[in-house]
Amino acid sequence: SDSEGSDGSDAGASEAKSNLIVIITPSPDNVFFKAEQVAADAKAKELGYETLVISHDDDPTKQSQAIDTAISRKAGAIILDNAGADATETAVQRAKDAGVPSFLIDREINSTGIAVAQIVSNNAQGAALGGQLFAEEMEGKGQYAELLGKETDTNAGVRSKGYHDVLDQFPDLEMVAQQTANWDQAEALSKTQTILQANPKIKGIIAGNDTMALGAQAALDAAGRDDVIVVGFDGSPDVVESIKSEKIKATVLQPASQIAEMAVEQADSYIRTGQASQPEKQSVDCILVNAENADSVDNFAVTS
Amino acid sequence: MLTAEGVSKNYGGVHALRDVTFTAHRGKVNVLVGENGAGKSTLMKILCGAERPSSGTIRLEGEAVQIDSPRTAMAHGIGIIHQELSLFPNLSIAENLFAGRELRQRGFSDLQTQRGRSKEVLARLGQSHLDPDRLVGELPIGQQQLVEIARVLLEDVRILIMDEPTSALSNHEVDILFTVIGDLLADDVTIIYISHKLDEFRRIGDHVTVLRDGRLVAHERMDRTDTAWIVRQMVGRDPDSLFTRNRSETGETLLSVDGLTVAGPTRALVDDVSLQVRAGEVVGIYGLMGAGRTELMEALMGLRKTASGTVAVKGRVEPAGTVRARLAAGLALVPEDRQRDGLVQTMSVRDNIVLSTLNRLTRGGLFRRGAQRQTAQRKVDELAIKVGDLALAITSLSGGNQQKVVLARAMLTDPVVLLLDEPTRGVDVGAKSQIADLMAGLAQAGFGVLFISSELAEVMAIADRVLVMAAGRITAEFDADELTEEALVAASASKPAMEVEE
Amino acid sequence: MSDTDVATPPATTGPAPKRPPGNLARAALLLLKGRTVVVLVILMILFGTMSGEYLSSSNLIVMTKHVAINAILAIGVTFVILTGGIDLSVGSIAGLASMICGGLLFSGLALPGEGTLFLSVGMVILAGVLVGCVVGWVNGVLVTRFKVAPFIATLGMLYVARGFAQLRSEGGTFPNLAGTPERGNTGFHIIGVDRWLGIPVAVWIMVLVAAAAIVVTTRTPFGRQVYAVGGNERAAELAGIRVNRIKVAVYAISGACAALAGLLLTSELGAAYPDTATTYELNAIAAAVLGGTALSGGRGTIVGTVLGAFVIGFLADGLVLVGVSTFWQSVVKGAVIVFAVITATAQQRLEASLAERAA
Amino acid sequence: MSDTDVATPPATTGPAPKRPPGNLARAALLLLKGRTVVVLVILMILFGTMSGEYLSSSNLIVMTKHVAINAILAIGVTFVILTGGIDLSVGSIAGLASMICGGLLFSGLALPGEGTLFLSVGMVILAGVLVGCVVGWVNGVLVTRFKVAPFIATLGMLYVARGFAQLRSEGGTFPNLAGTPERGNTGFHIIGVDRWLGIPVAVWIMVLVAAAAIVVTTRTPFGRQVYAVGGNERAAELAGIRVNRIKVAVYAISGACAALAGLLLTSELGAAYPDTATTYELNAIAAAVLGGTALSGGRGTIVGTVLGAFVIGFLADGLVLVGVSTFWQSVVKGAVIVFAVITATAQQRLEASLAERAA
Ligand SMILES: Nc1ncnc2c1ncn2[C@@H]1O[C@H](COP(=O)(O)OP(=O)(O)OP(=O)(O)O)[C@@H](O)[C@H]1O
Ligand SMILES: Nc1ncnc2c1ncn2[C@@H]1O[C@H](COP(=O)(O)OP(=O)(O)OP(=O)(O)O)[C@@H](O)[C@H]1O
Ligand SMILES: O[C@@H]1[C@H](O)[C@H](O)CO[C@H]1O
Ligand SMILES: [Mg+2]
Ligand SMILES: [Mg+2]
Repeated sequence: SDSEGSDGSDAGASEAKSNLIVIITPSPDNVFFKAEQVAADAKAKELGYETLVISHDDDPTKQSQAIDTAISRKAGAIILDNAGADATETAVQRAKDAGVPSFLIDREINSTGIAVAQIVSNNAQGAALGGQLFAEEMEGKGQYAELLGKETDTNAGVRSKGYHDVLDQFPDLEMVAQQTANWDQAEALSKTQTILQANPKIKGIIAGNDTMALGAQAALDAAGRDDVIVVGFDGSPDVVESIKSEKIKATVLQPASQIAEMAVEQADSYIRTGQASQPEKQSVDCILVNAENADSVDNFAVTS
Repeated sequence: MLTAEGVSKNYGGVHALRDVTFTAHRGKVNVLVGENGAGKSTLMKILCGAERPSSGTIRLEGEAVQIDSPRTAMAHGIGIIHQELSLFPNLSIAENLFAGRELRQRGFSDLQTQRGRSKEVLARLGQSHLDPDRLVGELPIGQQQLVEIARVLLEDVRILIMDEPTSALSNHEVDILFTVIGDLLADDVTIIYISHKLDEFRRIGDHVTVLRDGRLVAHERMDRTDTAWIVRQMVGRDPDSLFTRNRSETGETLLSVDGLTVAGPTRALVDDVSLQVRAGEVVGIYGLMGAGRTELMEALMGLRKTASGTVAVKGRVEPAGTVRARLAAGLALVPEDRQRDGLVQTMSVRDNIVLSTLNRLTRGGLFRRGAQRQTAQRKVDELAIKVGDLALAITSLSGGNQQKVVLARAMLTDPVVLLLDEPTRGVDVGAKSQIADLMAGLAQAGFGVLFISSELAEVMAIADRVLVMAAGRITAEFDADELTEEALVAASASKPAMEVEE
Repeated sequence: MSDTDVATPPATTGPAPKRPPGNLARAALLLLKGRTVVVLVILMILFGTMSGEYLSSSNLIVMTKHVAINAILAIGVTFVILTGGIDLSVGSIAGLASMICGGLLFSGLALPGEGTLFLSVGMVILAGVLVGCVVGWVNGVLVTRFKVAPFIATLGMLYVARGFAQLRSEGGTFPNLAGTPERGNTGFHIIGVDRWLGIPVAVWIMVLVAAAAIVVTTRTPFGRQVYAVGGNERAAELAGIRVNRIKVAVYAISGACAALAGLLLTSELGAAYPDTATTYELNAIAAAVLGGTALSGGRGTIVGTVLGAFVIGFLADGLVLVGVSTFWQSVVKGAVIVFAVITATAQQRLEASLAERAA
Repeated sequence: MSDTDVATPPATTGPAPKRPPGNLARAALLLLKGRTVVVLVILMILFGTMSGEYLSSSNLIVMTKHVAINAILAIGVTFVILTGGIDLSVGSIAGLASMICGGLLFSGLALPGEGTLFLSVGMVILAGVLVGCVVGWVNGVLVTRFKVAPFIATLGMLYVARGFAQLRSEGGTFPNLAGTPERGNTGFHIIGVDRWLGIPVAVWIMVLVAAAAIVVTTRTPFGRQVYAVGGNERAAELAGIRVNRIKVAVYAISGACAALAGLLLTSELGAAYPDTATTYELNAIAAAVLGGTALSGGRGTIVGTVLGAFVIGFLADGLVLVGVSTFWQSVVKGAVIVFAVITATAQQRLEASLAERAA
């Protein structure tokens, strides 16, 4: 990947040093991405860059056009939380060919050598934590349902696998429903409602991310079910609040802001040196958040 | 007493009214006559606030009033029965009668009372059998017209305008209407009555006013006039000087129709009609509105499904019965309502003229340069259509010239027989005689011409042969030399016609 | 469009073909008139047999709650369609109202100078509905005063309202609308979450709205004038009906209903996000059309619209419940819509031919 | 809807107010007629001064490429609108075509018995366009034969086509459409990614489609008949035009254009996903309307539509480029649409009053 890096560098160096960093993420209606935007934007400005923040709303076409814009603006680097692994590569490649290096955060793509860096949280490790705690809360038995994230997002698969690596070891834990809610709060709400209808005896719901966990919790509140265990993934402030008020049981905190900042720093050094300072694939471990440490969590970071 | 002073009205290029000063005498029946398109309805629309005049003022009992909407007109006690039915097909009779002035009870509609009052007023019109809850859309237009009449009877109007209120009524219903009018007069209501039926308005009229070509040409006490006088005023000059008669030799039979029948809502609209048109012949169809003449033409042209009967052009029966097939066979129709069926309002004069014959103007699938303009220009010159630029919007032409445009399109299809439905409706006198000349010219050129007219003077002057229709049937046939007004009127009002909508 | 519209009067489709008179035709007509009910019943039987849960009271309640949102939207839209218009902006209006109220509850109203003001939940809801009303009114003014085609006016508003919804929070979500006692703005969850007599409050609200709408459309002069305008605008003009006022009014009503629906969604979710109710306008129009409302105006009933909403909602939930791939949902929904309209046309033809025989 | 449509004949709006005759009015008229161009120019100057890159050839090329997709969709839709119809299904058709071709390239055609068949890219593209054509044809049949209102027919198709698009892959994405030499299906990227003479192939395709459409609408009988059907259907019938055929044809054309647009999108992304082009129908209709096409039919030009697409595209990209919150995009877009139509009405009035004075 080094050779790849230097390839990019030639292209990069051939341009006059650009002072612009373009930050492209999914819709900020998910605090997780809002946090990414804010952190990346602040860090870039702090390092003296001009920024352009665009959200692609998980639409690969919008993303592709946003990347075109970055190219037109001769951006020094793109910080990208992508709109789906498969439908992203061509666009990132196009940026690379135009001498604009991409730094992916949060969501991976399947091939290496196109982006300079792919910085994601350790979803497998995080999912193991979440699964473990869920199993304990369930006392190792009973019916549960799983809400899956966007199929196009590698994280969805990784987390589901991580959960099941743990949960499937408990013979008495029975998954009675598994549906995708596409990371979406409203969709999680209605999906959970129907799941509750089909499986009234359900004891727990494990969600691929926090917005879906919140949706599930809302459905439970509406149905007057305070006996159902909900576990999410992200460590978003809203869920942390919910944990404090003893609704959602736990979530797995991803250092969203930290990851975004790392990406910007690496982009900065790449712009200055034309060299990738780190290997392409990087992952940051996640932290379990539950009633114990909820108070020490602030904006996707544990301030212990 | 109601007066309109110096009222003018333009629609785009059309001068519907030119400086008309009209007076309606209080508590009397003021009859307004004039040929189709003379401007009668337009004047009435202005009096009832449906249209605003381009210029002129309206006075009630002497002082000027601003009538800018139907509401203000009603406020002044002016009510109108519109010529073209303005009802709500999706609402019940009762709701139609009270639309816009619903009866309320603590804010809610008082449907009960509405039904009751509806039954009363319907009974007054001899329609006690009608259920006020029936949808108006389901009624035959005869009864729809009665509903339209009932609407105004419910308001307490001081001035009542009736624009051809009897056009779809049977004679029996007409009698009932006249008794109602009698009652109204007793209550000192002023009535303005528009009709084409001489016998009818001579029966009840006190004063008669004649419009011609948008101008007021005469105003007289009815008893000081006679039919001849009225016709003269309407037509403006002696009919025969106005229209050139076709004198060409008649040749082979071009169109022969046999037992043509068109099914209809209430009865056959066209009932076992047979007729011939020979080359060089101008044949007129006379009848009252609702006789089924338009349906006949539409059936000939393939616009309506025929229940039975055959249509043969130049001796060859045309079985397909589609518009295209009939066009190909050599028929071409100039429709009665050019706005609705004739013109494409969004297109230029040129495009309207060549519309039926586009495929002839192409080479390799594309229009030949200038071909459309040349073709259109040729017809424009030929028919003396008054138009500055062929690219102008069709709507900018006057009624007569619009009519000629439709005629031009029809002629471009090289028809054998031309079908003209009310070709002179709503065009000014000058254009009328021109169109008459054209028809004669066409006959000389060996075409066959079949035309509809509601105007006695016109048919009598133009046609070599006149067929009279009533209630879908052909009730009489006259050659030009044996024609008399009386005979025509009699035939058009013959027994079947009274059964319309009964 | 009206040329091919379901409401095309039989007269213009040429004399209807003669059929053997009698009861068969009448039976068919009855079936056609009640088609929405028929379809609904069929659906319930179908899914009922496929899954035991489907007809359980608890599931019926949940499904009805889902229906409530779309039903309220559709009722509003029905008013507009009855006048011969269309309203594409209801989804966006719902979103805007959601964000306005979300903001009021979450971050309050920044007062010039001292601090922020927090309105009571009641006031907040009122504010939301009012906003919807105003936006609808603007639609109406564009249509009447500026003579913009309803499709365009409301298409433009679809974008504008959605844009403002996003701007309200720069795209973010108002996560927690619980409110606090000291702020005196708790209880927003009541309309979307709570129940009364075992029935969700949202459903009660739908019932109220529907009842009101039925009374207005059938028992008030205004309601009949709405039908009149849609049935024959020119005639309405001549009958002295204030056509423009009526039109403005129906768009305002539609906006208010949309806002209300948006608030129910928000309350249920416990959070306000800018994309609330995107593309719901299509569902609402679909419900109205399914219920027999003619896009050409003048024909349709509130009851029909509500039934239409039930068909769409019970269909979607049913497919999910019996585990049919959710993708079949859109296929089936689309097919049902078209089918419903085709049968509507069939009904019109049949009625015509019967009327003809009656005469 | 036409009652308040931009094409409302001035006659029904009462006598137009008298204006001082002459040049001023004429100048205004000229400005109004060219309003789309005017707006476009203003946009370019505005953004050009705000950002250096905006008018750089490279950016202009990129923006034009973005425009191409919507322009092709809009051209198809324009044909439909010219006949007085509407097509809400183009977005879904684009998605369906995208998935069909994606499937053909990625997993090929499963043959009964032996193995799977891989078509050449040319054939695949042809297949995709054909699919669009057929779906459009179905729309046309629903509208003509079954007398379903265009709005409803295509609304139904919007759901059905999208559903099938998702079913094709059970919601998944076809990740890699590069193809392989041994399968002989490489080169799909050409239409969406490659350039010719420095201009993206997609742009060339748009130019071709536009040119063809211009010739068809202005220089062929078919085109003229399309206008006639939209201008006055009854008159068209009487003039011997096969109205139903024309209608079916325009929906088929619209479908084909939609499919083509979908393929360009897919090729650009190098992947096919079922949500391709969701809600693009609105953008397409907006472009047509911006370009002066009247929803009531009979009025409009291809050139206008293309300009409309440019305005929408250059506006969106411009706002992003200068870093205006993307949320303003929808607000501005909506406002521009409505404004454009209002000016259109103004133009009509002005023309009318000039005509009257001329008479
Ligand atoms: N809305 C309109 N737009 C353009 N021209 C019109 C319009 N209404 C009427 N005209 C024209 O104005 C003239 C007078 O029409 P009007 O209806 O007043 O005649 P009329 O005397 O009532 O004829 P009829 O006896 O057939 O009812 C005609 O040339 C007609 O074509
Ligand atoms: N839409 C309709 N619904 C029901 N009956 C109709 C309708 N239109 C016409 N009719 C009836 O059909 C018959 C023929 O009508 P129409 O007015 O076309 O005859 P016409 O002789 O052409 O009249 P005109 O001379 O005014 O054109 C009349 O009995 C009329 O009442
Ligand atoms: O990791 C992110 C977050 O979990 C977000 O909530 C959804 O998208 C995932 O990719
Ligand atoms: Mg008249
Ligand atoms: Mg007639």
